[in-house]
Amino acid sequence: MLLKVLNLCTYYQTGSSYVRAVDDISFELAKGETLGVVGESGCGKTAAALSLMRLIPSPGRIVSGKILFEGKDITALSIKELLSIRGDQIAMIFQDPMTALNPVLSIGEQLVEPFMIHRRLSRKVAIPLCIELLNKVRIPDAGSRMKSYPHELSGGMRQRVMIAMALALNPKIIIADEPTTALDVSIQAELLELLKNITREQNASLMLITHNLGIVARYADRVMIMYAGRIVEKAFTLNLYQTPLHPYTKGLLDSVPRLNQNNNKKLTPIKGQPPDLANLPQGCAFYERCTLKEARCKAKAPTLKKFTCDHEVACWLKEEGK
Amino acid sequence: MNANLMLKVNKISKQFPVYRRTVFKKKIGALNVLNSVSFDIVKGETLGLVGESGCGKTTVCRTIMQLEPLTAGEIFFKGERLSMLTKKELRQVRRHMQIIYQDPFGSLNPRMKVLDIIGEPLMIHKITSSKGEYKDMVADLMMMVGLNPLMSSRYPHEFSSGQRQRISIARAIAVKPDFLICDEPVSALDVSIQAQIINLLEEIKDKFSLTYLFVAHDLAVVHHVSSRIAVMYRGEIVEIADKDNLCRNPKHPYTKALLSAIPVPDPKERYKDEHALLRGENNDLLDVPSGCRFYPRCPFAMSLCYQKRPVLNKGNHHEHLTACHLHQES
Amino acid sequence: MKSYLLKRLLYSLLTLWLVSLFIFAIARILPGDPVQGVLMASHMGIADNNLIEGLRAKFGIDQPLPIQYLVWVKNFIIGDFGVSIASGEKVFEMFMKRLPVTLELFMGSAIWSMLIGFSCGIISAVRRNSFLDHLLTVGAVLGLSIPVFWEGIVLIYLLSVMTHILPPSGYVPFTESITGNLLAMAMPTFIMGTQGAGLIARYVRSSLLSVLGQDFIRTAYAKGLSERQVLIRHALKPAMIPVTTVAGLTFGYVTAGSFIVEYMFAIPGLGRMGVNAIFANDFPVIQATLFIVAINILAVNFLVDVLYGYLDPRVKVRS
Amino acid sequence: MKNRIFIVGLIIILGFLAIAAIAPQIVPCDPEAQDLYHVLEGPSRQHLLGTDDVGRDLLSRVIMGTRPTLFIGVTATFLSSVIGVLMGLIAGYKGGFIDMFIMRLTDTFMCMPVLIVVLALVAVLGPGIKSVIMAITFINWTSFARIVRGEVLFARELPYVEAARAMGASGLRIIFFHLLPNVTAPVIVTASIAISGNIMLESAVSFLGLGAQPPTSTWGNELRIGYSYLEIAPLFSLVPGALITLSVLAFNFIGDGLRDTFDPRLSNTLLNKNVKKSEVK
Repeated sequence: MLLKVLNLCTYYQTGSSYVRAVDDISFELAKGETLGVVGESGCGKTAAALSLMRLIPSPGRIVSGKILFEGKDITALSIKELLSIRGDQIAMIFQDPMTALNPVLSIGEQLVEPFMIHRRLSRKVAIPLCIELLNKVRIPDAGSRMKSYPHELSGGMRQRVMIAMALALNPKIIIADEPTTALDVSIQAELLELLKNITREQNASLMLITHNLGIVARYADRVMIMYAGRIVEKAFTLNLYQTPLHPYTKGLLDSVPRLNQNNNKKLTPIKGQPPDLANLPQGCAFYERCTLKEARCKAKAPTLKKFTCDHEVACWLKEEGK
Repeated sequence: MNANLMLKVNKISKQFPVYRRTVFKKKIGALNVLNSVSFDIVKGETLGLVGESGCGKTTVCRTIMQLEPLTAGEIFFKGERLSMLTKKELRQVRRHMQIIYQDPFGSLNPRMKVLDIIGEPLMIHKITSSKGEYKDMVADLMMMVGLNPLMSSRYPHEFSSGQRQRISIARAIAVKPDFLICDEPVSALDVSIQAQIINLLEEIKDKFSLTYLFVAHDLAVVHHVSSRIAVMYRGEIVEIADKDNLCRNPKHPYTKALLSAIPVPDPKERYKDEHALLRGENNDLLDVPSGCRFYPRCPFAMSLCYQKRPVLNKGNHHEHLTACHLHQES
Repeated sequence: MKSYLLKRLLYSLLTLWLVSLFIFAIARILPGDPVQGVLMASHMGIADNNLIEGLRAKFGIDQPLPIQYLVWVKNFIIGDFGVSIASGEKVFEMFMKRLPVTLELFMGSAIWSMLIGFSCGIISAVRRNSFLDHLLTVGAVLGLSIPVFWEGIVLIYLLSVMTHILPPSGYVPFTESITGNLLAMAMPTFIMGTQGAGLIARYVRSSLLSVLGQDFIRTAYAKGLSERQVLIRHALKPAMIPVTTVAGLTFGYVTAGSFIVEYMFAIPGLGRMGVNAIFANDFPVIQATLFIVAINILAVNFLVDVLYGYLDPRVKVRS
Repeated sequence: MKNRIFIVGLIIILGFLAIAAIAPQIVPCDPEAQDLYHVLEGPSRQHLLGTDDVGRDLLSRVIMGTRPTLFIGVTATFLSSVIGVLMGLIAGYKGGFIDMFIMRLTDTFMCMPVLIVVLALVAVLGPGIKSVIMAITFINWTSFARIVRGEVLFARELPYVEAARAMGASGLRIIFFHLLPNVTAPVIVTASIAISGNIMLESAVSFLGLGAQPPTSTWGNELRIGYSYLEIAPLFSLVPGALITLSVLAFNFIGDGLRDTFDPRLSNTLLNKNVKKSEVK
């Protein structure tokens, strides 16, 4: 297993209270697979991704748990070892290409950095490699684009640059945090296709974080659904969409309007609001919004358990064998 | 004029002049944000307007609301020509025409209580003068949109984004309008909340027999709420049709591309369609090619498309119209 | 970019014109007849009408006001700043004599301001919320709040009266003795630089902090850069760009400080000349001082604009 | 941290205000009583801070000096804020030629050496508290005008202001309900910082001998006289100077604290030229 996350907890401390952004999650990522992470805003999916590279901004902190990357625990690495993994072994693509690139450095200056830092190449040697990268992500006229500044490129182009930067050193894991949310649909499709093809080519693993159930359905091999800092369901993509087990997953799938849907059929939204992470109620975090809730759900929070051999769910109503 | 007609938008254009300033302003070009856009909305229907960022859909809303002057064209609301109205008449018209904005954070004054936000249109249009009645009316409105009236003394920042959008809706329906413009009302919301708001909008539409102009970039959402859909690309309507016609039988290559680009939340659909992916990007509006605006990205482009700009062919209200040379009857 | 600068230049010229009108007006309404002043000084107050008329003509104050204004502007442009009423010296020559002294003061205080300001600001931002940061932040506000004259008194008391490390006042020309000059200038330049240092420090801190909180810094960390590399390669440049705008403000503080500092330390510079001119109702000198300062502040602001456009690639598109 | 600073500043200012309010009641000696047999004395039981050059009790002088110093600082700031807010509102809301005119006027004032202009104006008007207040107001209103204009320009484009327009709200309603509340916070912050600047300015004018005239005691006056006797009676100048610094510092603390609580965005508008940058486009 390339990456194994065990009982990871990341909390933000505000005054005396904790915001449990990531609360006891465990998952694995195999070589070459694409794992989709789905959840609504504030469910902890970004915090989980940042934790993997120990990029959690203060006052956030990894409180407990292990992140085993090729057997090494990332949470226990020295700064020096950590730096040698970031950007080289594990790379990240961020949501908003408008702000994720340094506005006062040219594209070229930002692209050569991975080569200079991790491979100790000179700028001269690195530049042709960068142009090659830009060609790979289909940026026209790559040579002259190296001298451009981010604001001179469109949103889609900037995200291509981000992708090129992340792929520069053939990382083993690419974490893409809502890579296309800020972009138009027609550009989104092309970029995701590109990302998928290149990761496949490099045999890299992709962790695709998104709120869009459609994107995951199209690109992910496995999916995990997050709610209020926890994983509520984890399965192969096909299984998850065919037989969603957790009421939240079902609710999400019913909330999405579909083109091929029967006309005039009303959407069935999940009622209520997501809970406040700073003071989560006891028991299941989804309790208030759940249509199937029972007394035991309020008493104790369910943990993620196997339902079938590769379908896990955290719900009292879906204990194995039932 | 058809008495059933709520809104008639007739060939509206909007240009933003582009200046080069050295010492004096010198006009060097114009940004064609809208180019001869026409559509009708009849009473009781919902017209969906889809397009990507920068296609001009928000400008359409703003010009209808008279928040921005037009460069050319006319807008008729219930047969009245909006540009001819006096200030006083315009205020009367605004009672019947309201708008809901995309941004649930920016569109509510952070220093006003919910009571006063929802009640502001009541004050402006002097619907009631008694304090008690005013409070009752606001409480009714809050109930109608699914908010607890006890929360009326709170400030917007104490609400989640979904609840804020409910406040916006309550404010919009406070003066019992006939026509509601929804400018990306659910784009900033999470999926589960989005569905709540869509349902709420449909409920109040039935309750008040409203007419909607529903603007969004998400074709699936628009398809769900609308009866007819207009697709915009770079300031022009490229296709307009009944919603099922448009989605099952799209004619314009851009509509086709848009449809196939939408990721369907069903893994079985994954390999079904060869995605007709678009190349290139929505470039600067300034350098409009002389022919069809979609020409640079179109997979079916012909030499005619480069030379001549296609126009939306004429037809009556329910016809499937498109602005593409492939479908033009000569 | 070019058109933007041209526009700013035009605005500056317009402002300069308004400034000239204003200065002209101020000097004209100053109380006391300057001619009487001269007579008191040179003729013991005894004079006949001819002499008075002659003096009035000499200073050009027998003409109607608009003509006086035009003549004044014309003379100013050709470098004729008039004649000092108090001393009879040519104002232009008085200026040239005192300019090097004031320039040295300004440069010295700019060095102090930047040295202290930048280092404190950067340390504060990097070690934010540490004890050192709190200390430096309070120190910066103190630097901004401490009046020049009181700082002067305290330092003179500590360094000259009590310990005799530095001379309490006086000026030694650079050509006479280098060490003497540096010793004499150390205290005045430091005092003049204090407010600027406080201003720069807090500005650098807040600017750097806001840059460090931005997404592209996270991107840089994700690429595997160390904290030091992120600071140097990614954070400093975008943080320093807005700091250039403070230069104008700092210049204003330094100028204000120079009037008092030169007066306190008996340094024969432009500031002392200006203050003395006010006491003596010496309006040609007051006018010239005000005007020169205004031109300088405008020039500094204009240079800041140029620098800003040069440093920030985003400005080029905006124009 | 900022909160603590704010509270420290507030306590100091409240202390000064209290002292100013009851100054005549708490002075240990008559601040005007001269005693030529005991001049420039060091601290003693009778005169806790010693005596000045004509034998007056320094502590009493300094306590009485609280009044004019604070009065000038606060009054000048209040007057300039009223003028500035009005000008800024007009400039921001009306735009066009009026805006252009007011803005160029503020530009003009901003490139003048404040101290010299104030000195010159005081010389014109004749030394005294009233002239100092008028002179400071004359040069100080522009910073308020600039900030208010910037805020109005910013607020005018806010979605909720547009929403109010779409509802059919009148211009006056928009100004009073939607624009003005946006302006108050920055004006309060600017004012507290301006008070500190004005106290400093007043002291400088007094230090140069053009401020309030004797026998009125202001800290700047004490400082001026004391400066000549620095070697013999250091407290004579050090104490009033320390008080000036303390009050300036306290108002700056308050301003900083307010700025942080009201609006983090302000920390930019105040110092840099946010307004100007938006004009670049």
